[in-house]
Parts: sequence; structure tokens; C-alpha cells
Amino acid sequence: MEIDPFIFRLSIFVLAIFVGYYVVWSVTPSLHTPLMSVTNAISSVIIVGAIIAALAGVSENVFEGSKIFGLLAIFLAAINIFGGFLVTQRMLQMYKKKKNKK
Amino acid sequence: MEIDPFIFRLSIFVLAIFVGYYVVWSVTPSLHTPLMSVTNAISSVIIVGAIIAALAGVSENVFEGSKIFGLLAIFLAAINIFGGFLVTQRMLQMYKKKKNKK
Amino acid sequence: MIIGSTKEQSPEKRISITPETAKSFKNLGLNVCLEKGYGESLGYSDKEFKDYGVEVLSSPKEVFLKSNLLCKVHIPSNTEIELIKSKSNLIVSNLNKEDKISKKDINIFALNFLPRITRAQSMDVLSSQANLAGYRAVIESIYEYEKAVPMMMTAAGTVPAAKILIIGAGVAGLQAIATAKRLGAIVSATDVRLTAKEQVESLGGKFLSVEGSENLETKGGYAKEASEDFKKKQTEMLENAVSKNDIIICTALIPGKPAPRIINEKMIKNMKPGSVIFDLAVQNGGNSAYSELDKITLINGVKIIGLSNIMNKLPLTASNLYAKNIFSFVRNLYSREKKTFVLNMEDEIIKNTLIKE
Amino acid sequence: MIIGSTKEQSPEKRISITPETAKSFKNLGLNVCLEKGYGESLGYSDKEFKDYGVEVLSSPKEVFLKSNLLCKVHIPSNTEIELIKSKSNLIVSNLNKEDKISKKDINIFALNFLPRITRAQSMDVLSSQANLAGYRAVIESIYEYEKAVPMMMTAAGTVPAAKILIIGAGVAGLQAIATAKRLGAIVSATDVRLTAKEQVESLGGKFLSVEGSENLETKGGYAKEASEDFKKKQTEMLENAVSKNDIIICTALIPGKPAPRIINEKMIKNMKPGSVIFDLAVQNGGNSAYSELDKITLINGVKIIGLSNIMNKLPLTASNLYAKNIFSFVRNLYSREKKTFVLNMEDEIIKNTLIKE
Amino acid sequence: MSANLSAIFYLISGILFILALRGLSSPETSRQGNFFGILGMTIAIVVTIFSVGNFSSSIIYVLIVFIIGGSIGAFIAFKIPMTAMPELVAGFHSLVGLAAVFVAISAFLDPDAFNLGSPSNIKLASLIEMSIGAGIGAITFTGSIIAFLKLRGIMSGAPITFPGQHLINLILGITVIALVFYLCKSQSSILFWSIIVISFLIGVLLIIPIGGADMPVVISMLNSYSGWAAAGIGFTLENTALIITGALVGSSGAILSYIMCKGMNRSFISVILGGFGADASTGESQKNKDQKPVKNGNAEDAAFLMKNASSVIIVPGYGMAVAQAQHALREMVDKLKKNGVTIKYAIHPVAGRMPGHMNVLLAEANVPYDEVFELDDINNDFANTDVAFVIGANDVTNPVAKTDPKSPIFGMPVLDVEKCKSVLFVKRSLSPGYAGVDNELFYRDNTLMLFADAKKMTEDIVKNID
Amino acid sequence: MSANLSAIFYLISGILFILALRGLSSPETSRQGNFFGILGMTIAIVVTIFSVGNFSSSIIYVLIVFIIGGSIGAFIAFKIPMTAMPELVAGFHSLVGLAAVFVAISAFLDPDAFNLGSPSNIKLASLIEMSIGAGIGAITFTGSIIAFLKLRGIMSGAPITFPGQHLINLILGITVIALVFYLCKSQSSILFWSIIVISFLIGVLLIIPIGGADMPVVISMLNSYSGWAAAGIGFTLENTALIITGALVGSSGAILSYIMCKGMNRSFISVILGGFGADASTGESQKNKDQKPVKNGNAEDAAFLMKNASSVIIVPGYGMAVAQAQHALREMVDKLKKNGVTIKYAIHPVAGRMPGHMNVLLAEANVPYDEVFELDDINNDFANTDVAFVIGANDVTNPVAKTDPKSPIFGMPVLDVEKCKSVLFVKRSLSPGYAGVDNELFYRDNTLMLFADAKKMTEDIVKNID
Ligand SMILES: NC(=O)c1ccc[n+]([C@@H]2O[C@H](COP(=O)([O-])OP(=O)(O)OC[C@H]3O[C@@H](n4cnc5c(N)ncnc54)[C@H](OP(=O)(O)O)[C@@H]3O)[C@@H](O)[C@H]2O)c1
Ligand SMILES: NC(=O)c1ccc[n+]([C@@H]2O[C@H](COP(=O)([O-])OP(=O)(O)OC[C@H]3O[C@@H](n4cnc5c(N)ncnc54)[C@H](OP(=O)(O)O)[C@@H]3O)[C@@H](O)[C@H]2O)c1
Ligand SMILES: NC(=O)c1ccc[n+]([C@@H]2O[C@H](COP(=O)([O-])OP(=O)(O)OC[C@H]3O[C@@H](n4cnc5c(N)ncnc54)[C@H](O)[C@@H]3O)[C@@H](O)[C@H]2O)c1
Ligand SMILES: NC(=O)c1ccc[n+]([C@@H]2O[C@H](COP(=O)([O-])OP(=O)(O)OC[C@H]3O[C@@H](n4cnc5c(N)ncnc54)[C@H](O)[C@@H]3O)[C@@H](O)[C@H]2O)c1
Repeated sequence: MEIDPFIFRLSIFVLAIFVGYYVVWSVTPSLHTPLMSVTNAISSVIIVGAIIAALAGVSENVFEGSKIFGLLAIFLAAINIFGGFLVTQRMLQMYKKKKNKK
Repeated sequence: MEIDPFIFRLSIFVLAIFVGYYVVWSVTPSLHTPLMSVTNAISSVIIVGAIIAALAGVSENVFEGSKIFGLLAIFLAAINIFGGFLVTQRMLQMYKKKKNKK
Repeated sequence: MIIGSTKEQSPEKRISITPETAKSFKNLGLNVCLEKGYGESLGYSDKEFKDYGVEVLSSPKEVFLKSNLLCKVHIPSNTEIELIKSKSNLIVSNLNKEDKISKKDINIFALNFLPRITRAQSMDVLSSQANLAGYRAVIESIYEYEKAVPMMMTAAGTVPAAKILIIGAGVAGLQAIATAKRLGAIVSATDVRLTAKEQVESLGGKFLSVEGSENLETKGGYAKEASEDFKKKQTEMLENAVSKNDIIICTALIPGKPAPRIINEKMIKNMKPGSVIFDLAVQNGGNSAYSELDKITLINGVKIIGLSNIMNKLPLTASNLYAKNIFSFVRNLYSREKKTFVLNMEDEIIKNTLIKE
Repeated sequence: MIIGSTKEQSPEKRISITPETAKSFKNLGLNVCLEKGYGESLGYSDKEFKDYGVEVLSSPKEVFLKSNLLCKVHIPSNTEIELIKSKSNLIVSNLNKEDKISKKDINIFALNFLPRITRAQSMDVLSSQANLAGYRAVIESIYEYEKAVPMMMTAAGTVPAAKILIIGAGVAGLQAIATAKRLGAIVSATDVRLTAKEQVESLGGKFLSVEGSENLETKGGYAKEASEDFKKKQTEMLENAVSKNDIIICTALIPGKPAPRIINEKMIKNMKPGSVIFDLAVQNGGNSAYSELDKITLINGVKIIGLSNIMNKLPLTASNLYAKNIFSFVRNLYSREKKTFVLNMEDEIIKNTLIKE
Repeated sequence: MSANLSAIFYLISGILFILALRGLSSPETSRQGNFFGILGMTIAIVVTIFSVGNFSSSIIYVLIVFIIGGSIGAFIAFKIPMTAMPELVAGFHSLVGLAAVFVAISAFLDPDAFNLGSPSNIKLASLIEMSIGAGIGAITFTGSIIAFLKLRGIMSGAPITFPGQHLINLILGITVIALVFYLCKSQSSILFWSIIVISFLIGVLLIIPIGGADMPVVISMLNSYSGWAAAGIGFTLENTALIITGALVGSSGAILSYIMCKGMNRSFISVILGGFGADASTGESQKNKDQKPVKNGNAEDAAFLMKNASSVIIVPGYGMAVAQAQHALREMVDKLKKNGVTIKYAIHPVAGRMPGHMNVLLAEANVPYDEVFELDDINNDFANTDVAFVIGANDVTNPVAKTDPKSPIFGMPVLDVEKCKSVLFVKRSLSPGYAGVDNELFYRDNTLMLFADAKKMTEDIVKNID
Repeated sequence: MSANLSAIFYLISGILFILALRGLSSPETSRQGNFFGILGMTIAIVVTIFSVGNFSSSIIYVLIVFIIGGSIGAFIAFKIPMTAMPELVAGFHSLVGLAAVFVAISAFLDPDAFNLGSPSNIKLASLIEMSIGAGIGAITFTGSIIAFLKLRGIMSGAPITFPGQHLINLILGITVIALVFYLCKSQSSILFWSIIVISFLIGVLLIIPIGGADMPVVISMLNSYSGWAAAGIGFTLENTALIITGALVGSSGAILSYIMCKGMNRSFISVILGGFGADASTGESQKNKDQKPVKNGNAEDAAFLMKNASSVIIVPGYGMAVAQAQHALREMVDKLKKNGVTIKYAIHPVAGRMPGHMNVLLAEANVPYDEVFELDDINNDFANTDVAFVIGANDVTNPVAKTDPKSPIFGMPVLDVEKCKSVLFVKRSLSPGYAGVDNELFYRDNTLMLFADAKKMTEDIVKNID
């Protein structure tokens, strides 16, 4: 009677799709660009895979065989993580309500 | 490295909460009552538990011991399922756009 | 029962029965008789009346002799009243309690004493005529005003909007506010009743309050006479306001008392040349200094206008409303079952308006 | 350089230089001289002018003799013109090309020939005065109209809104529409130019199109004379419309031609008694039958009004705008560097308005 | 049926429930939503039956019981008058709560059947989960019953409060938690039963201090509870359908009651905690109790009603003038017209404070004259009209003028707005108009009061049209 | 770190990402949202490192690489001008896509490390999942690069189309599917590499036919792709964080691009399928290409700009009169005032078609006279004003009147609206006004064109304020 974990993952996947759908549905157009940029930053969660690729497994040498790809992926993802979140931050600065208002 | 299915269930539970939150957030007030009624109907999904209670296990006699509770629960849930969905249906009839409009 | 009416003394152009109300009287079961040429001051031909079954008699005398109820705007002369049958009825719109009437055995109803209760609104002559007076006062003032009223920003420079001040925000005052607003003027108004503020603002006007003022409203909705202290404060406030305005319409009245004197000589001297003051209260003594009946007084380039009968400026509309008021009053007086006029003295409306019996 | 102006012939009340423009002329570097009592028709004292550095001379003659540029509303008499120095300039607002002027060695600018280009808008006398005429025509009509204009639903019955029809939706017509709308009338308008439809509607008026009509607009934005066929269709359409309206304001003109005759006798006979027709085109022959200069003609209870100089009804505003127009024109003519008036014949504005040199 | 397959089907039925709720959030898709709900439920039931796979005679009994229950439910659904909707939902809720309790009991008595261990040796997690399920179910049950009784009028709708109420609730709550703790230790069935009994009590105590007006919020909250109960049971039974649906119902119910509270300008916390913090206003609510009840609507309701009407008559009065709402009104009318609604304005001869007051304002807002009617011309139209939108008018609609000779406004002709199918009254309070006479229309069944400044409300309605 | 614990942390980081996206949907919470995103990412990374538990020297390298990459990212983020935002996002995307490809390759080469079996003997499901991840990643990579090049102007922004384009895409798509199928059978690495290469090609082909104007949609769509790729890898690695986040990013990106399409009135399908069905309008877009570009805004942008301004000047013209937008305008102004914005109206002497045209309409809408200014009095104020809202005016703002002596409007004084920080132009098209002269303000950098009927647009803006 054990359920295959895949089914669970599928359920999680499907539910997450719904959440993604709803969460964005009512966004104000002026936030489209920052939203896009934060989504981009978040999508670099792929780094999780990259870290596993670079560090997991028996071999210790990260420059060897398959691991070098993991390392490269970490590099790319890292650019994206920092770049993405910081640029979003910068964009959002512009949306701060002006101080000089009565 | 196997993950406890409970974790999966928890994830599913949490994500479903988000979905529930978003799905209702933008409902028009005129639909509050039907929405309540349909939610009520849906909550009788407890019948799934009731059926298991009544049918699962070794004993064959549904009137025996714990199973009678299952049977009772089925009865209650059944009232709710039919009553709930049908009454929603009736309510929604009223929301049909008038035909007599040009 | 026969209802009758005769032409008014010139220059009054209004009439008390229009073809439309003649028809309504007929429907009520009453007969109507009128003097020949009754409606000609307004362009109504006798034929129009006859079409509704009105009997047109050749002289006023015949009408007086024949009618059970006479409807007039002004009180007829005593000789005419003598002609009226005993126990007959007469309705007029403005009578002073002191006016002497020789003949004693007729019922005279003076609509100016109508109580201001909800039910009497449809008979309320004061309201219906004051309303028109407020409208027309603005038209008269604007006609006399030698500048344009609305703001116009044009290639040849900006014409500033005229500033119009309304004194007294009763029925006439409110309609004056509305009309002035419509024309694009900057409108302010003042009154002694506190509820007037909201009413003025509900028409988009600005209310000028007298600081620290009490509410001078009677139970009937009319104004009380103001205290000396109030008058002083009001004068102070207005001295400032009047000089800034281009047109002033005065409508302030206190029932049974002479109209309060609100605009004084000094204020007028401070006004810009070309300004206009229209004093609707002139018949009751006037709210403004220098205002005189049926004259345009020119003081330092300021025109001060007083008209004794502004209703003559739109007699058609005024008559329509007046005749409807009369009709509503008669309908209340007349009993369809008994086919006669019934003086129900329990009825506030009849009790208050009936002057002599 | 000296600019001068003298009083106009009575009854004209307008003036060409106001204290305000006198100041502007000074700022431009020009001197101003005026006849004694110049502004008294409008309530301006000589002192007000003097305060801005105007030289007040005791007689018109002195002004004529002294000025390099004379600003007037109407063309002065020939004897006066003789006084003007050679090579001096004269600005007037309405001159016919045929008018005979004895003296030949002065530059006469007739602002009525100003081209209707964007740059000339601030000098456009026709626009500035027509605009006021449109406004005032409505005020005059309403003054003469013996009913109330706006709709009022009252306890004594409903006063229906007056229906006002505007013939010709040029500058005057549009302002008339706006003013009538403001007062709460039901406004419709007609014109031969198709663009007028959108313009009328942009003011909330209803446009009455002549069916199957061509667009009779010239390049300059003026109207062309209509064909017989068009006129017939227009008459048909109007026969129906006119009888439904209470007030008609006529503003239709065709430059250089007599005003088109649009309202005929039959239409007027079908109007309700008490209706009013105001013919702004009366000086050019009138758009309406029976209209006569400075008279109120009464036909079947319909008042037909023609005024020769409606600007005299709001001379203050009219003068303000006129004086500004003149100032803008002079500013264009005057060269600050050369400190003189420069007749740049490349300039469309100067070329078109200059009549004789 | 394999556990995997049924898990997938359970996921599908969960998704269908999501789609059901989603459908219900807008009128256009609502009926489709209900259908998804039915479908989801069918799948869940069928899959469960197959996955249990017990086709002995028992299943016959199960089916019979199911059909009997279903018939009763269907019968109730068809017979109940529409006006009894809220109490019906409350009644149904109690059933779900009780069912959850029963399932939990069954699981407690016969854990083997559910793979939860053996009696007196139930898995710890399962034990906690089933106690939660049972407890919340029990609260839902008695709470719903009280709500039902209050709405039905069998019990007084007034809040029942007594000193120390919140303290008692707190103590009971702590007791339940303690009991769960000891239950886990001892697995003693007496503790389990005690949990249920005390939860029953909590349900009662939580709802009695809540006033009738807040009942819709309470029902939605109970709905949410029943969802959490189902989720709890779902964890016990390791059943995805129950978990997803329970969480869904739980959170959506909670959100819905929050939204409703906000719409009614009530504090969510105080409603949910059973009149908590409401003590201060008890005096006021007591006062209101004696008064006749009015139906209270908001801009969205008004927009919905008018948008779906085929004809609306606007009745303006002095309040429109005070609020200067004429421009907003005109805009509202424009939008309604775009929705195909026929609009007329009914002007009472003495509406406002000046003859022709309304005309001035409507002309200012450019309302075409041919849409404006005087009393005599329009009074017969009300009977054939769907909605009367009374904006800042009061005396001019008061039927007392027709019926009560003692009233100061007796004899004045009035607009027969009450003949419309629905009447919307926009004013700021229940206070009377110029004449100082109470307007009995406010308390009629077909009247919806929209308490707000006329301009504000009209603007809000505009927002909610289209 | 135990698998369970890390799974819980992954769940938490997933939730943080949800909250991040949610925060970004409204300006008030947006910065908080970004913070949640950062937090979620940090948790995901730290948990992964601990759960892998490899603290050999490798980790040093990993950290070094991470820091170098991060510094580069940070550097770019600070240096890039704000106007280059869209291409920056596109560029970043390409990195994510490539990273996904690399991870997939790594998994393919060394499946043991991921518990997916051994090389040439990879679990079937994993193989499919990783192919999908690699394929979508590859498409994202090249697609983003093309988008980047187009936006940067290195490649022409014009759509590049050629006959049979869609057919080729179709064939390539089918080929990939076939390759995956055979890969599962043979586990041959050449097939795996082919999949990646062909996907690279598809990415290019999908984006080149899309015009520059649609790029934001495309970027969002590529975003969505990168999400799906991450989810695919997540399934391969049985990693909840990747699955949740991937699905989240995938669906939200898709929805966002859908919303943007709707906002721009474009067909979603044709944009996504690479100019599919767009052939018909190619002629038009070609034509527009020669023209100067205008910035095109919508009601929401306008509402946002004005709401957050401290001062706004309204410049009405003939178009306001034609649209009869004065009442809506007044309502808009009222709302802005409530938001604390200072408002003035600037009336040009010849705005409209009649002297005083604007005054009539503003008076009708009850605009107070002291907010209405004539040209001379207000012209200096534009320079200190945040937004000029030009509604249906055109000639009266045209700077040509100041600069070009040949222009027919030369010499007319004009309102210096261009001195405002932003200028909003409400009109229906780019067509000129009365004078027939093109207005060069339309093409300025600080101008946003709002193409619509003035009344309609103003009403829409009203809806979007508050
Ligand atoms: N027309 C005339 O010539 C004239 C002259 C004098 C007297 N009257 C009398 O005035 C009355 C007119 O009747 P009516 O129905 O127009 O007015 P009403 O009976 O006075 O009712 C007006 C209602 O508007 C509400 N209101 C006030 N301000 C509001 C705001 N800002 N927003 C929303 N609602 C607001 C008030 O209720 P809340 O306070 O609850 O908001 C009030 O009940 C009649 O009794 C008539 O006899 C008429
Ligand atoms: N004031 C006077 O006395 C007078 C008299 C005669 C002529 N003029 C001339 O008229 C012009 C006035 O300048 P202006 O800026 O007010 O007007 P304008 O330059 O004519 O521009 C008006 C603009 O409004 C737009 N528009 C028209 N209908 C619209 C609608 N329903 N919704 C949105 N936009 C609409 C039009 O663009 P779209 O078509 O793209 O929408 C047009 O470009 C000047 O050239 C002046 O010389 C003035
Ligand atoms: N209920 C009804 O049926 C009904 C009908 C018509 C009028 N009314 C009410 O009656 C009231 C009076 O109306 P009216 O127009 O006949 O009054 P009115 O003609 O007697 O006086 C006109 C106005 O002048 C004001 N006034 C008096 N002295 C003043 C002073 N010193 N300074 C400034 N203002 C002064 C009065 O307050 C009044 O508003 C109003 O409130 C009106 O709403 C009621
Ligand atoms: N660009 C500028 O600077 C400027 C300035 C002012 C006016 N204008 C334009 O000039 C045009 C004419 O204005 P105007 O008022 O001086 O014109 P006008 O005084 O010559 O004529 C008044 C109106 O009567 C109309 N008309 C003529 N014959 C008619 C007939 N048979 N029936 C009905 N209507 C008839 C004309 O079309 C015109 O609209 C307008 O379009 C106006 O917008 C332009």
C-alpha cells in the first residue's frame, strides 16, 4: 500500500502550478518588469541541482568529468542570483512613494 | 535517503492552503452564499474516510463495532453531498443573466 | 358649483385659471366661467378656454355675480367685492390681515397664510412664485450687468468669472444660487438659518457664515429677527464680502416684519463701478440701501434695482404655477360627494388661510 | 513713437485702449496719449490712465495731431482723418474695402481682414467680439422670453425646459450654444460646415444636419454660399425644427456676402406665441424674416430682435478684449530695435489688413 | 486499485475541487464550478470504494445508506425556501462535523483497518491527527447546530454573554490539549471520549456569544473548521484527497469569513473568538435588537443587482445634492446603459430643498431631459421595474404619506418605489428626512440599505459594474 | 542533513518563493517580496550544501566559483542603466537556461551521484525528466540570447520570417520527441547531445520571428520555460525545492506573459508560437518601423504615475470636449487629491474650438475656479511638476510653435508641458490637431502616449487609482 513518492511530487508540482497561477494573476502592470526580474532570480534555484552535480557522488575532484558542468552551472546561476535580486531591488527603489508629499 | 511520505503530505497540505487562499480571495460578494454552500458540499469529502471506516479491515459486518460509525458517517455525509450541491445549483439558477434583455 | 375669475388690474399679467387648470376643474365636476379676453395678456385666446368647456362671459360683473368661488391674484376692489354673492368664496394670493374689506359675508382665503406643511406644498403660492422670482432676479441682474459672467480664457485675454452674492437662502435665494451657478458665476450666499448652509452647498454655492451666530430659524422654517449683536457681526462680514462681488441678489425676508436692511450705504460705495444689486425684498422695504420700487438707482456706477412685480417678467410660467396652486387648494376645499365647498376647520390649511367669514 | 486714441461716436461705448493695455504699451516702449474723459463711458477715470503714464490731452484734435498710430473701433470721420499726420498709422476694427477715405498718405489697418491663422488669434477682433456677441445674444433673448428656461419639477407642476436653436455654429454660435446649455435649455444647432457637428456636440448640443449636404467650408474655415438645392433642404429641415423651439439665435454669416436668409415668414408663423428670435446677423441683412435693426418686431406673439451693436451691452468686457487684440497687433507691427512701426509685407497679417497706404 | 493509481485520482479530484471553488468566484463560471465539484466528489467516492476493494455484502448496506442519505439531502435541497439558505448551510455543516467525529471514532476503535497500528497501540502521529480531527469535528458539529438554531429563530439571535466566558473557553481549550497529550501517553479510550465531549461543549460556547448578524461569518468559519477536521483525518488515513480538500476548504473558508468581516466592517478576531472584545458594544447591539431589522448591502451587491436588471429607476433626493453625487450617478447610469439596462429618473415634485433642485443637478451632470420623469408620469412604472435606486431621497418615497392620516406628510403624493422588485436606498443612516418621519420602507424585505455618503457609494458601485 | 529535514527546508524555501511572487504583485509589499526571495534562495543553497554533506576541498572551489559569479552578477546589477532592464533580464535568463543544461548533462554523465542508476543504465523516468530539463533549458538559453540581441539592438528588432518556418519548427519538435524516445531505449549519449543541439536550434527559430515590441512577453515566456526546465531537473533529482519553484516560476511566467499580451491586445498564441499568424500584419509593422518610436502606456501606468506624483497639471483640449470627458476628469482629479497630489489645470487661450471652450466644460464639471490657470500664470510651473496630463490637447502643446518659423503655428504661445518629468498624452491616435502639424512631443522620452477615447481612458485611470 505504499505510494510511489513520484505521485507525491506530481501532486506538489500540480499544486505549485496553481499557486503560481493565482499569485501573479492580479499583479499591477507597473510591476510587470520587477516581477519578471524576481521570477528570473528565483528560477536560478537551479543552483540546487548544480551544487549536487558539483559536490555529490564519489569523486572528490570538482574539475573532473561531469562535475565540471556542475561547477559551471554554479557559476552561471550565481551571476543570476546576485544580479537578479539586486537589480530587482534597484527597480523597486523607484517605486518607493515620494517623501516630499504632504 | 528516502523521504518520509508525511513530509510530502505536509507539502501538499501547505500548498493546498495557498491555493484555497488565492482561489477565494477575489470572489464577488454576491456569490458569498453559493460559495459557502459549495465549500460545505465539498467538505463532505470526509465520506472518503467514512467509506474506509465502513468497508476496510478484516471484519465483514458493517453493523459491528467501529464500522457502524463509518456507516453513520456515510449517511451524514451523503445528505450533505446531495443537499449541498443541489442547493448550490438552485442558488446559481438565480444568477443566470436575464433572458429578456435586449 | 361655479368657479370664476376676471382679468387682473394692469400691469399685472398673471391669471389664476389657465386652460390646463380649467380642464382639471371640469374633471373635478366644477363649472368655470371667465371674463371675455381673460387670457389675452398671455396670448391665450378665449377659444382655448371654450374648448375645455369654459363659459366666457362678456363682463367681469357677470362673473362676479355668477360664481360660487372666485380665484384672483390680487384682492378685487371693494366695489367688485360687493357684487359677490353671499356665502361665496374668494381666493387671493396676497392679503394683509389689516386690509379692510367692506363685505363681511364671504369667505376669503389668502394663500399667503398657507402653513408650510408637507401637504400644502402643492398649493404653496409663496414657494412657487418665490422660486421663479429667484430665477428671474438673476436674469434681470445679468441683463443689467455690463460684463460677461462666465470665465472665458481666450486668445485676447481672460474674462474673469463674475462673483455673485445671494443674501437670504430661502426658496428664492436657492433658485438664484442655482441659476447663477449655471451661468458660471462664483456664487456665495448667506443666511441666518443654520440649515441654509447645507442647502447652499448642495447647490454648489459657498456659504458665508456669520461668526458665532445663533440659529435664527422658527419652527415653521422661517427666519426670526436678528439680534443687534448678530446684525453687527453680519455687517462686518458683509462689508468685506460685498466689495468683492459683482452682483448681489437680496432675498431676505422676515414674515410679518419689514425686510431686514442688510446692505448699507458704505458697502455700496465700496463696490466696483458696474456692479449690480437686485433687491427682491424691495416691496417689504428692501434689504439694500438706495433700493426703490421700479427704479434702477445708480450710485457710483453701481446699479441698484427694485422691481415691484418681477412675476410680470415671466407671467406665463408664473401663471401656470399659480393656477396649479389654486387648483390644488380648491381640490382640497371641494367635496366631490357633497358637491360643495366644505370649510373643515380642523384642516390646518383651511383654518390658516381663511381670513374673514 | 506715440499711440493715441479718442472717444468713439455715441452710442458706441467701447474703447480701444484700456488702462491695462496702456501699461503694456508703455512697457513696449511706446507713449500713449488719449482724449480727456476717454474712458468715462466705462467708468474709467482719467486718473487711472495717468497712473500708467498716459498723457491726457484736452481735445481729440490734439490726439490726432500728435499720434503716430491711432487706435479706434470705428473709422473716424473724414475731417478727423485729415488731421492725422502723413505716414501715420490708423487701426480700426471694421472697414469695408469700398469705404472712401479722402486722405491717402496714411496706413490704415482694418482688423476685420485679419487672416484666420494661428498666429493671428490673439489679434482676432472678429473672434473676440463674436464670442461675446454669442453669449450676450442668449442673455438678451432670455431676458425677453417670458417663461423660465431651465426645467423645474416643482410641487406646482413641471416647468419644461426651453428649447433653443442656434443657426450657424461659428464663434458666436458656439458660445451661444454653451451659454444656452449652461442655463439648462435643450440646445440644438445647425451649420453648413460639416466640422461644426463635432464642435456642437463637444459642447453638449445636438446638431441638426441637412440631409445629403455637402461640406460648405472654405479653406479659411469660413462658409461658402449654399446652393439652391441645399437651401431647399435646409428650409425643409428647419420648418420642422423651428416650430418646436422657443428661442432661436441666428449667427450665420458668409464673408463678403449678405447674410443668408434662413428663417422665413412661414416658419415664424408656426412658432408658439412667446417665442423669441434673436438675429445677430441683422447688420448684414439678417438670417430671419422681419428682423430689423434696433427693433423688437412682434409677429403673432413672436419677438424678433435685431440689435445693431450688441457689444454696447457689455462694453467693459468687449473693450478689454478689443484693446488686447489691438495691443497684440501693434506688438507685431512695432520693432523694438528700430523703435518704429515696420510694414513687413511678407507678414501675412500686415499684408492682409493693410488697406491703403 | 493500486495505491498509486488511487493517489493520482485523488489528486485529480483535489484539482477538480480547486476548479470548483475557482468557478464559484465569478457569476459566469459558477455553474460550471458546481459541476466540477460534483465530478470531483464522484471520483473521490468511486476511487475510495475501489481502492478499499471490499465487495462483500457490506457494500450493499453502504450503498443503501448512501442512497437514503442522498435522497434526504436532495429532498431538503428542493423543498427548502430560498430565504432559509443560511440556516440550511449551517445545518449541513453540523453533519460534516459529526461525520468527521464518527470517522475519527471508528479509526480509534479499529486502527487496524486503517493501518494505524492496533487498538491501544496506535501510531503516535495518527493518534494526534485523529484527536485533532475528532475535536475540530465536534466543535463544528455543536457550533453549527447553535448557528442553525439561532438563524432558524428557535434560539434568540441576540448574543448570549456571561462573565468569565473567555476564561472558560480558554480553560476548556487547554484541557483538550492536555487530554491529547495524556491520550498519546496512555492510549486510554476514556480520554479520547472526553476530548470529543469537551469539544462539543467548546463548539456551543464559541457560538452562543455571537449575534445573529454575524452568523454568515460564523458559518463560513465553521466551514473552515470542517475543512481542517477533514485534513486532520486525511493525515490519519494518509489520504491525499482528504488532505488537499481539507486544506482547501479550511483556508478558503477562513479567507471567506475574513472577507465577509471586512465587508461588514467587523473585527475578524472578535467574531471568531466568539464575541471577544464585543463587550464594549453590547449596549448598542442590545438597543438595535429591539429595532426592526434592515438588510444591509454593499456596493458590489448593488452593482450586481442593477447590472443584471433590465430596468432601473433612479430616485434622487436631497442627499444626492448634499453629497454632490450627480456626476458619479451619471457615470453609473452610463455604465448600466452599456450593460443594456433601461434607465429612468423619477423626480418627485418636492425632492430636495428647492423647487427644481434635482433638475439643476441632473442638468449639470448632462442627464438628457427625456430620461427625467415627473411623479405622475412614472409612478405606474415602478411595478414593472426591477430596481429602484433611491439616492439620498427619503420623505418622497415614504408610503406613510398614503396610509397614515396622522402623519405630517399625509396627503403628499409619493413615489411608489416599493413596487419595484428590489429597492436600493443610499443614505448614511436610518435617520429620517426633512419631515422627521421614519420611513418604513427601510425595513421591507425587498429593500437593501446602502449606508454611505451618496457620492462615495455611487463611485464604489461604478467600480463594481463591468 | 537528513532527507526529511532538508525536504522540510525545501518546502519552506518554496513557500518563501511564493511569498516573494505574491509580494511583487503590489507596490506596497514589493520590497518585502524581494527579501523573501533572497531568503528562500539562501535557505535552498545552504540546505543543499549541508544535505550533500561533501566538505572536501571541492567545496572551496564551489564557493570560489559562486563568489566570482555572484560578484559579476552584482557588478552588472549596479552598473546597468535602468533603461536596459529588459535586455538584462533576457541575458540573465540565458544563464539559467544554460545552467539547467549543464546540470542535466552532469546528471547524464554521472547518474550515480544523483542516485539515478549508473551510466548507460539510468532509470527511465529520470532519463525522460532530464531530457526534458535539458531540452527546455537549451531552448531557454538560445531563445534568451536572441531576445537579448534584439533588445540590445545588435540584431534588428524586426521580425525575421521565412517561408516554411512553422513547418521547420514542427519537424524539429517532433525530432526531439523521437530522440527522447530512442534515448530511453538505447541510452546512447549521442542522442542526448543531439537533443540539446536541436533544442538550441529551436530556441533560435522560435524567437527570431518575434518583433521587438513583443519582447517583454517573450522574456516572460522564456522565464516560464526556465521554470519548467528547473522542475524537470527537480523531478530527476527528486528535489522538492526545484519542483515547487520550477512549477511556480513556470506557471507564473506563463500567466504573466498572457496578462501582458492581453494588456497589449496581442494574441498570446501567435506571440508564443513565434509570430504564428502574424504574417498578415507584417506589412503594418514594417510601416511602423520607419516611424519614430512612441512609448505606449495604459491606464494602469498612468494611474500609477499620477498617484505617486506630488503635483500634476491637467492640460485639456478639444479632444476632452469631443469625448465629453470633463466629468470623468473631475472624478480622477478628486481621487488624486485624496492621494495627496496637488492639481492644477492649465488652460491655453485657444484650447478647443471656441473662446472659453474649456472653461464651459470645466465649470460644468464643477472644477473650482482657483484651480484653473491661464497660460501666462502656469507656464513656469511645468518645470517643477511631476506629471502633465494632456487630455485631448495637441496644438497647444506643440513646441514647434516656439522653434520652427516655417510652421503655421509659429508664434503662438504654447504650454511647456515637456518640461514636466513625465507627460501623459491622451488621444486616440498619432494624428495631428486642428492646425494639421505633427507634434514632436509624442516621440519624446518622457512622454507616454495613452491611445484611447479621452473619456474611456480617464474612467479607466479612475478605476486604477486607490
Ligand atoms: N423641494 C422643495 O421645494 C422643498 C423645500 C423645502 C422642504 N422640502 C422637503 O424636503 C423633503 C425632500 O425629500 P427628499 O426625499 O429629497 O429628502 P429628505 O426626505 O430630506 O431625505 C434626504 C435623505 O438624504 C440623506 N442624506 C443626506 N446627506 C446625504 C449624503 N451626503 N449621502 C447620502 N445620503 C444623504 C439623509 O439621510 P441620512 O442622514 O441617513 O444620510 C436624508 O434622509 C420633503 O420632505 C420636502 O417636503 C422640499
Ligand atoms: N479656441 C478657439 O477659439 C479656436 C477656434 C478655432 C480653432 N482653434 C484651434 O484649435 C486648436 C486647439 O488646440 P487643442 O490642443 O485644444 O486641440 P487640437 O490641437 O485640435 O487637438 C485635439 C486632439 O484631441 C484628440 N481627440 C479628438 N477627439 C478625441 C477623443 N474623443 N478622445 C481623445 N482624444 C481626442 C485629437 O487627436 P486624435 O484624433 O488622435 O484623438 C486631436 O489631436 C488650436 O490649433 C487652435 O488654433 C481654436
Ligand atoms: N415644508 C415645506 O413645505 C416648505 C415649502 C417651502 C419653503 N419651506 C422652507 O421655508 C423656509 C423659508 O423659505 P422662504 O423662502 O419662504 O423664506 P422667506 O422668503 O421668508 O425668507 C428668505 C430667506 O431670507 C432669510 N433671512 C431672513 N433674515 C435674514 C437676515 N437678516 N440675513 C440673512 N438672511 C435672512 C431667511 O432665513 C430665508 O431663508 C425655507 O427653509 C424653506 O425650505 C418649506
Ligand atoms: N484658426 C483660427 O485662428 C480661428 C479663429 C477663429 C475662428 N476660426 C474658425 O473660423 C470659422 C468661422 O467662424 P466665424 O464665426 O467667424 O464665422 P462667420 O461669423 O463667418 O459665420 C458664422 C457661422 O455661420 C455659418 N453659416 C454660414 N451660412 C450658413 C447657412 N446658410 N446655414 C447655416 N449656417 C451657416 C458658418 O458656417 C459659420 O459657422 C470657424 O470654423 C472657426 O472655428 C478659426
